[in-house]
Amino acid sequence: MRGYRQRAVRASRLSRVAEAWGTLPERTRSLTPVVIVVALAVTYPFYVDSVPTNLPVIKTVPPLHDAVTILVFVMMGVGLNIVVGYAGLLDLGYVAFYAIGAYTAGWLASGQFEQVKVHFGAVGIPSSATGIHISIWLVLLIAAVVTAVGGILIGLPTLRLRGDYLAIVTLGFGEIIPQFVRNGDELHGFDLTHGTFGISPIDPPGFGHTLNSAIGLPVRYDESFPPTPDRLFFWTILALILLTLFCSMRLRDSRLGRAWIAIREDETAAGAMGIPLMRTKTWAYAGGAFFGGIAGAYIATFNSGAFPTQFDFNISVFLLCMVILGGMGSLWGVVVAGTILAWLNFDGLGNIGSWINTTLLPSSHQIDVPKYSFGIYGIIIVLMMLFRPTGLIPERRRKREIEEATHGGPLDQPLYEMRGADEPGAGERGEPGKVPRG
Amino acid sequence: MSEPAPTPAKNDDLLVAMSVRKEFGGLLAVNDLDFAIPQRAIVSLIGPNGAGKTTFFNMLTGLYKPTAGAVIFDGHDVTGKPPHTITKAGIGRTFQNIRLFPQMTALENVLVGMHSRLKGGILGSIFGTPRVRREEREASEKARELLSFAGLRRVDHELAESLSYGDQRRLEVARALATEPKLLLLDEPTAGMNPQETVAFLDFVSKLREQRTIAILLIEHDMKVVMGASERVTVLDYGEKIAEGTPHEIQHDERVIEAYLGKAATG
Amino acid sequence: MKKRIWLGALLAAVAVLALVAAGCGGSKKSSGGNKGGGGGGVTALPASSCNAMQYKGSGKPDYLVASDLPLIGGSREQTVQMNKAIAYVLQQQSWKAGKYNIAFQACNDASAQLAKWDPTKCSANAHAYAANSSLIGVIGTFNSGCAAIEIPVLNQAPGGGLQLLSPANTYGCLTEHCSATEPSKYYPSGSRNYARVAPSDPNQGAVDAAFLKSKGVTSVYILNDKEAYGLGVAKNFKGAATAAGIKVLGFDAYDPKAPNYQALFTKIKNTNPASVFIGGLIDENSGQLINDKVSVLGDNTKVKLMLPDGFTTDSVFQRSQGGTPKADGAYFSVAGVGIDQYKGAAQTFISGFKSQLGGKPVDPYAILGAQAAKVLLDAIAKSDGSRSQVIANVFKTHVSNGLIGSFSLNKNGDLSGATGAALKFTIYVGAANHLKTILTTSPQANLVAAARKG
Amino acid sequence: MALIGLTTGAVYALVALGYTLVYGILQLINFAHGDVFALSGLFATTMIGGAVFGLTDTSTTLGVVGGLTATFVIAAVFGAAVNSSIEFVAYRRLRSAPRLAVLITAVGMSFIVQNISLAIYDVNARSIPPLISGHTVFNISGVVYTWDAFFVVLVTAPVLVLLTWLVKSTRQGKAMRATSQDPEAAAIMGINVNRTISFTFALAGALAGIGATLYLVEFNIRYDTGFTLGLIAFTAAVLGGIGNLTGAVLGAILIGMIQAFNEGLSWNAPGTAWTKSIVFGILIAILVFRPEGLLGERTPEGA
Repeated sequence: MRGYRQRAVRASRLSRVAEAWGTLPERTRSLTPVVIVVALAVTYPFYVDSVPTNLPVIKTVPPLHDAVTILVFVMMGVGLNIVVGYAGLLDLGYVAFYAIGAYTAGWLASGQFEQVKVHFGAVGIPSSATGIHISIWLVLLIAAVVTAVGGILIGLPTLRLRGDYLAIVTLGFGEIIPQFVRNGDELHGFDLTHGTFGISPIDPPGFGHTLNSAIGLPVRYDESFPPTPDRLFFWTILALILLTLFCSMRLRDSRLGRAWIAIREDETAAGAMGIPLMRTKTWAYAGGAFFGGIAGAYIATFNSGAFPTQFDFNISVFLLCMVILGGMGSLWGVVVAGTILAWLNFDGLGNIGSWINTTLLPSSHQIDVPKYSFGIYGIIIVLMMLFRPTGLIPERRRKREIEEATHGGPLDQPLYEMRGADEPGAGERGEPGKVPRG
Repeated sequence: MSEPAPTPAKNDDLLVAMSVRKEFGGLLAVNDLDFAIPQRAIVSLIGPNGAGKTTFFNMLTGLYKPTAGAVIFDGHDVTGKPPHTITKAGIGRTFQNIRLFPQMTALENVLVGMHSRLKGGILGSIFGTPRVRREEREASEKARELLSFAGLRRVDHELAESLSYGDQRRLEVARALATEPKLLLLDEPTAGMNPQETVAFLDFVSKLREQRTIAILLIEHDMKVVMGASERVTVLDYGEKIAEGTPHEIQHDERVIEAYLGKAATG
Repeated sequence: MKKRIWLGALLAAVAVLALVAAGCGGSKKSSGGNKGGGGGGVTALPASSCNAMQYKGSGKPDYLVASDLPLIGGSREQTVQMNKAIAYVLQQQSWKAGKYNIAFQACNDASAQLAKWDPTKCSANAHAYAANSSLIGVIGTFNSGCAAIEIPVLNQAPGGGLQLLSPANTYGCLTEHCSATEPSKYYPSGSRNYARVAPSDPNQGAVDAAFLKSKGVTSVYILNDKEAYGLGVAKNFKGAATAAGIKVLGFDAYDPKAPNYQALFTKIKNTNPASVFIGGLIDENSGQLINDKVSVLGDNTKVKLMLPDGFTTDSVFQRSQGGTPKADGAYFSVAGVGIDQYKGAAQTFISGFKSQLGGKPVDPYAILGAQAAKVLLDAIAKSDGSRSQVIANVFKTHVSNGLIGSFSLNKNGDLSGATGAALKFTIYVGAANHLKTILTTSPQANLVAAARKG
Repeated sequence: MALIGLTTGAVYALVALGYTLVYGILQLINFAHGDVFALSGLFATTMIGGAVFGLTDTSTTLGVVGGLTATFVIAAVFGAAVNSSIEFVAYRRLRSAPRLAVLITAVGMSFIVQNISLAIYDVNARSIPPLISGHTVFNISGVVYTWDAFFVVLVTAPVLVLLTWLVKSTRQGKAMRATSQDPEAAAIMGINVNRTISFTFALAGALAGIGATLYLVEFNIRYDTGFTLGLIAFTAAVLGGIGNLTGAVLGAILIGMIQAFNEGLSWNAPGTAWTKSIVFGILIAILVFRPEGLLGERTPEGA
């Protein structure tokens, strides 16, 4: 009885809290969860080590080092969401942007080019060191711009193509760039990429002595011990992600964002409404590439290296999986799904796998779960496409659309119109984008 | 049609198509068509299915490149220009089978139509500069006006696809008007409408005509609509112009009757 | 309304999470560092890369020693044995190095996606090592490419750098002067922190060249996989072969992911070589490569095939293991002597260690792993417990009658003045789908010098 | 060199046809096709190897012929079963979905099939004993052509002829062509569209099975062989004009030649390390500049 009363009291208290919550202004209400999540994230380095390692199934939360990698991948997912989610352009070679970003950092902040000696704002690098050493903060920006330009260069010839052809072409670029990186150690005798060795080490970020003595910012991330450099890397990527999310949100709600979504919805109509298709699509590429470039450069300085094996086609699909699982175009969906998937990839599958092996399976039949990670992502992709194409947290408009579909919406149109136009003869013979059906 | 509109300063036609021709492979869709739309006129294009009306439309709006011939709009050669350039020059359109952006709200649909009239750049949008914010605010206001002008009330935040069929047609026109066209092309706007909706739509068109400085080119099947709304009618068959004149003249043209009676049975 | 419920739910979830986190924070003291299992005095390395900490000595450990090896992929059999061997050495010393109690943690630098060592894992591990103040030395790596990534990170680690001691790396330029930037770029602090108990590839290149020469080979075509190890050993072999008077007809890369190499070998055939040397790994499409070599150039008695230690295992003949029986007749080389030829201390070790393996034969790499562990533990025993002193002591190592014979480590961290198994190589020939020992030999100094020049 | 190119090209052709057939009927790039190829190939190694037929290089000629023929048939049936199951499980439900969704699903299926191969056959490459003699067919001034290479062409050619006949002249073929032109009209005309599509997938899968067995005669296969190979074959299909059977074969042989010449010539060819880049470079160039492919201008024939 007492238990019941207590419960009732608690329930009434809860309902009172809920009531009070309801009276808060809309803006406060919608901002509160964001603030809480951000606060939890910012303080993560302080409590991560106190989380027990024997939780059921997942064992524990990711250690800080993995958390940094996870966030970098989430950032790439958010970048890809601009291309695939907003503009509806299927990019199967996003890893190319990642590679360009990473190698830009490699070129501009390491001893790779031993022929020259350029120093600009790099911290803790002896002035006698050969190579180009530019401040990582600047390198992040340069990498973003270089990658965006790369995105434009890749986009210009290819964005005229129909959706599935575009997917294939991006896939092609995604395959060529790693091979270029792998073989780029003897381009007419010039060592651009250092081949399979990769570029390593890459300078660490830091703020230098001036800022250190002025406001106590760390001189060099990898020298701050304790607390571990991972904390600094973690807070930095957190800041970068928040910035990315902010930009992505602003872009979505801008004139350009509307144009992207219009193109995704109906390319022909978008063109007829005065949207320059090529230019707008190219901006989507550039925007996605921009953030991919930052992420690539950041993980390069974090890992202190850029290696050709990092840029597998698998990574492109992995990122695509984040966007699909989260819901194409849905920013928060991509963040949540990205965090889950990246955690699975770097940590979770291993932990879950060992849990399965120790508790469910006999020692004679152990499964190496992480080995099948991409099979698992494949299953996620297919299941989502079959049963929940709008993703876990659908974009507002997409969610409405699904509800409509169950009642038989007035428009029996596909989610996306992949062809340039479906009117008779829209892409006539000989024009790019149209291939005779056979 | 009550008040006589002030006569435009320019006397020459708003749009002139000269010997426009379109071939698909071996198929001749539009054969050396000459066509003109006077300033502020309502002109109709009719003809049996497959006569080349929509093809002609698509050439005017840049969706197709003409095989030969030229299109002069408002004194500029727009032949073969991409759609967005033509839209910016002042031709707005609707589609035969409604092509709204289904998962955008009504308001957003109209805002997309304003794209070429807005200036907000990437950086301005990200940083939310006062100029961009003001522009966005004004654009939304104007979009709301357009919606209510088109007779769409309290649907600003409805998804386009959840609107009724008639409202979708209206929204498409509102979206086209948002491009600030001098010439509005309506491709079978009353197709699929019930009689009441058709009547309402005709009222809307005449209101449009009264309140805006705009010419209208109409493709229609419904003879009642054509005869009621337009000042001049052009009849196409097999890609060729077979007749042109006032609605009354057309109604009595033998070739037109033959073309319709001969083929109308199938389509 | 619906939105509010959602937000409420989210809020509740967040609150619960925070409570859990806080609660766990509170319980930390009572559970007393549950991260490591056995430990207490030291902080364990993250579980994402490393197995549970092992410590079976008395009291609490003072310091931690880690191993960094690829525990996924083709070399797993060997690396698992190496970890067992290290733990066995610690067990024999009662988990002590001098007065210090030492715990051990085995870390993995391979990923499932690559099925071999993964650069990102190497980098992540190295940073984790550097940041862990309990860690006083690392035994690893297995692959030279991985070492190239870890050395510079550990070189700048707090406390004057962290010792990396490899039982298996053979890439010469990690330690020896190769160019203006190699090896200096691996040591940004300017002082050394890397040593190895395996002979470097110039030695193997010299042995292979001398062996081919003795077989009457006059010309060779060299292929490599472009990786640190494969390219390195191929270059070393090239230098040694030239010095030995074998004509090098070509030096080419092959793509381990290519579907076939028929065209490549047709091109090679036009140079009419007496032999082919391949710097690569068994995991890198070796079956197809060797098949195509045989089908285009003829069998391995006609055009000799010389394969370095990246291929030297019986799997190279198994179709189901990615190999091919056509490797019969090829020559294989590997550092060390056959397991049955170890003498003295090693013999004792092998018979003792066998019991840990449940009947499996002892792999020569386990002996190298144990030797590395002994060298590192001795260095720790003589130190004051600081990382820099451990490094200094490693470079002063002089072992007499150790597991791999007698040897010192020179200022580069390489074996020097070695006698016994340390600098010996074994040459095998493929016969009836097995490796058959045909020769145990030592490298000739002049050829080693030539091999270094590439 | 040209002969090596021809052999490689012949195998590519069998895979490329699978892409073209499916693309022709659904306008879908079936990413999983390459992986079906790899899985069928691995399955064929089980057939040929110890467990089932136990063929070795010392088997009798009769044994080899019988065993190989049986393997061809079984691998073809296996490939057909896998490929049409994929269609049934995944693509069929998405018949009315946007093409982007189907394409993404295809990528997902590709990974699933690849991981099935991985689960069964692990990471190592597999091969079969040299069943077909490596002796010389002819030797013209040093240019050698061996039986095993010739065998590949010898099997591919009749398969191609048979396929062309099947698509052009049989009832089922006509149904395929009709469906590819206009599924709705085909349905109205009484064609069972679903069955026709299943049939097409089965046909494509059978080609992959045969191709994979042939591939084994010369090369080895591992779980991820299909991905790159599939892309190369797809390039071939695009090069020839996707949807065009003759074009696919021509494109495949051309790609085979380009590859062989790039890797085999001693003059300034970039070499084996760049092959993939060259193939994808061609793919991109074609899609950008001439998306209808080499034979695209002609009225598309076949499925």
